[in-house]
Amino acid sequence: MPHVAEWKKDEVANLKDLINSYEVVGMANLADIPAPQLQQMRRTLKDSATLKMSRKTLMSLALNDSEKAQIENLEDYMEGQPALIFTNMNPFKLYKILESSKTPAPAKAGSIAPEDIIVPKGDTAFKPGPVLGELQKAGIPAKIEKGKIVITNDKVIVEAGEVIPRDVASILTRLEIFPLEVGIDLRAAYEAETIYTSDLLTVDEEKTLADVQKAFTQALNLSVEAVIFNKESTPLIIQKAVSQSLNLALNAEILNEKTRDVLLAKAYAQMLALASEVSAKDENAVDDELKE
Amino acid sequence: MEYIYTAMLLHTTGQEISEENVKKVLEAAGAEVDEARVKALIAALEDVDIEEAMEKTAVAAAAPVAAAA
Amino acid sequence: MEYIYTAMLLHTTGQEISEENVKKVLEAAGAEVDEARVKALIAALEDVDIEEAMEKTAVAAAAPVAAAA
Amino acid sequence: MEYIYTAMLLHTTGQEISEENVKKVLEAAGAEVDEARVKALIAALEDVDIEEAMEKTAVAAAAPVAAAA
Amino acid sequence: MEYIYTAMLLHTTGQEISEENVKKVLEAAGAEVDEARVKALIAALEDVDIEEAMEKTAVAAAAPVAAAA
Amino acid sequence: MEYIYTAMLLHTTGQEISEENVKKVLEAAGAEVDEARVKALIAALEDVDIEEAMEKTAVAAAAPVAAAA
Amino acid sequence: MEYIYTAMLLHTTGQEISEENVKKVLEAAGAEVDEARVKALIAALEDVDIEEAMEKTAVAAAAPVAAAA
Repeated sequence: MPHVAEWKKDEVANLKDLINSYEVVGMANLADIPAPQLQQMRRTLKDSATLKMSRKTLMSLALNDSEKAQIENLEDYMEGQPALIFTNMNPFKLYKILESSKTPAPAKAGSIAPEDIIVPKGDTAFKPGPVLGELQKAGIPAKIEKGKIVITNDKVIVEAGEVIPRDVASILTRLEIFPLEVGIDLRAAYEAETIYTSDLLTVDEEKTLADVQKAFTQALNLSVEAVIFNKESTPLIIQKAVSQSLNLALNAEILNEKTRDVLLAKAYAQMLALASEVSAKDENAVDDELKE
Repeated sequence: MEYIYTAMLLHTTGQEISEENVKKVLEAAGAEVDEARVKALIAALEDVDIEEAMEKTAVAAAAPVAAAA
Repeated sequence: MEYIYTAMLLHTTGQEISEENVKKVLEAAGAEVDEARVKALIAALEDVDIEEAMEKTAVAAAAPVAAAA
Repeated sequence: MEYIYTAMLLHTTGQEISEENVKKVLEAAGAEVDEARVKALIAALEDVDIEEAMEKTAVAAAAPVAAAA
Repeated sequence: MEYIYTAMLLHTTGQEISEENVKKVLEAAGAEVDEARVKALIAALEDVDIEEAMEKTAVAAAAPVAAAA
Repeated sequence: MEYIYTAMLLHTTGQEISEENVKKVLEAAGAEVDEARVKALIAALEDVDIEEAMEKTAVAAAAPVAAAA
Repeated sequence: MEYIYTAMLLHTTGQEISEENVKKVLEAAGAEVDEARVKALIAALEDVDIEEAMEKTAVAAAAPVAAAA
């Protein structure tokens, strides 16, 4: 490649080195990240991953030139302002870290709403003025109430996947609604001949937590039901035994130290209940003690 | 309360809650029998479903339990 | 519950909950008397303060009554 | 409760809840056996569907008490 | 559940829940004894406070009574 | 609970809950294997519909009594 | 659920829930191992406090009991 500048060759060699020395290579999109935030994220990642921005052509060259099988397919995920991330972390963990470091950002005219953008009902900080007209023009139901502009209903102003119009973007920012997220957007990650796309990398922690609880419950259920004794199940099995035994004793009216109070109380309660019905018919049918 | 217990006792043993039976039980229990009250009790019980009335305790009682949960 | 009702009845009339008294009442109420259950009843109630056991339920009992009123 | 546990045990192993069996189990468990309580247990369980009684919430029985909560 | 009833029985009579005792009771109750389950029972009970586990149930039944006081 | 998780795991992967398999999994999980407990586990699960037992709320069993709280 | 059961098993035996251990257990249980799911499991569990989740379950389990009254 005689016509290729020396620095470009160095850069490709450097990228290739990185590709070869890390297990996981991610393709990210850094578009729309303000410089200070990007710096902050680099610092966050410092110990666990290396972020490398470069020209698309150079990254393609490095990927295609690597001996790692299938890695060249990462090319397909170059978007916006692409960058490579190198790490030995589990790619799911990498994705999780990057996602959690994203921060809310103001709406930008022309960007796509990641989810429904809702303007919530309630007071605004605006005094009556021309802003009311702007709100209404943007389709937000607003009126003046007690010297303030108030939004009367929740309003989905941009649906998920739709483009945010210029006037709406400016209104959202003035309302301090920040519907976008900025951060390192990991589009795909390569590890051991496999490419994990971002949809695969999404880890549902809530579901995992629910599954853990479900597994524990199932284990408890099974061990109690099959009467398998262990630390967790044995107290429950004991309670089941005691409960069944008490049920039997109470239902069969067998008096013992555990049942007698309950049975006496039951008789007394029944008597009072019956007495109240009787006295409702005729006060004189019950003695004075019961007439209260 | 002895009148009510007597009625419950007779109800449980399946005996008729008659003047005679009530008196017999009360006397066996060493109670002084008030004829007027016996009559009033029997009259009052005529319209009462004893089983149901006793059960009501359980139900009424069960509610607060649940509430207390 | 006839054994329990009998005990409560005797307690209310201030009689001793003895084998003899329990049997007398049960018989007056037309119940078939099972000696063993009578003995078990008496044994079980020996150390029990019936008044206290009843008192303990006073609230419970009062509620349904009030509700039924 | 040892008498009840004995009954539950015999019921679970499919043995008859007879005087002899109850005594045998209680003795094996090192309990002092009270003949009257054995007889009372058997008498009380005679007409009871144990399976059902075990599973039937003693709510009716326990509830009035519980109601006090 | 025969293993647990046996444990409860021994606990109630104040006997040690040992392999030997558990087997003796189970046999008296006419159960086929599975050594492994006996061992598992005893091992599991080592970490369990039986009294506490029982109390949780028993108290549940009894506590409301006290609550009314 | 390691024995239970092992049983559930084998059940889910469609493997037989045999002594050999249980041991293999437990060892892979770094557990010390207690032969008696393995045997007890298998004996206990023999007549159990695991699928059903896993979903059947165990605690409901304790409910009646606890319910009185 | 085999991945979760494996994690719970390792948690119970006190082993690290690492890629290597998870695979070892799954293979011992005769499961086909999906690398991506192993990785996803580990990433997901990093922020889940299993011990706490179990405790919460125990409490949650107790609640319906009371509610069942």
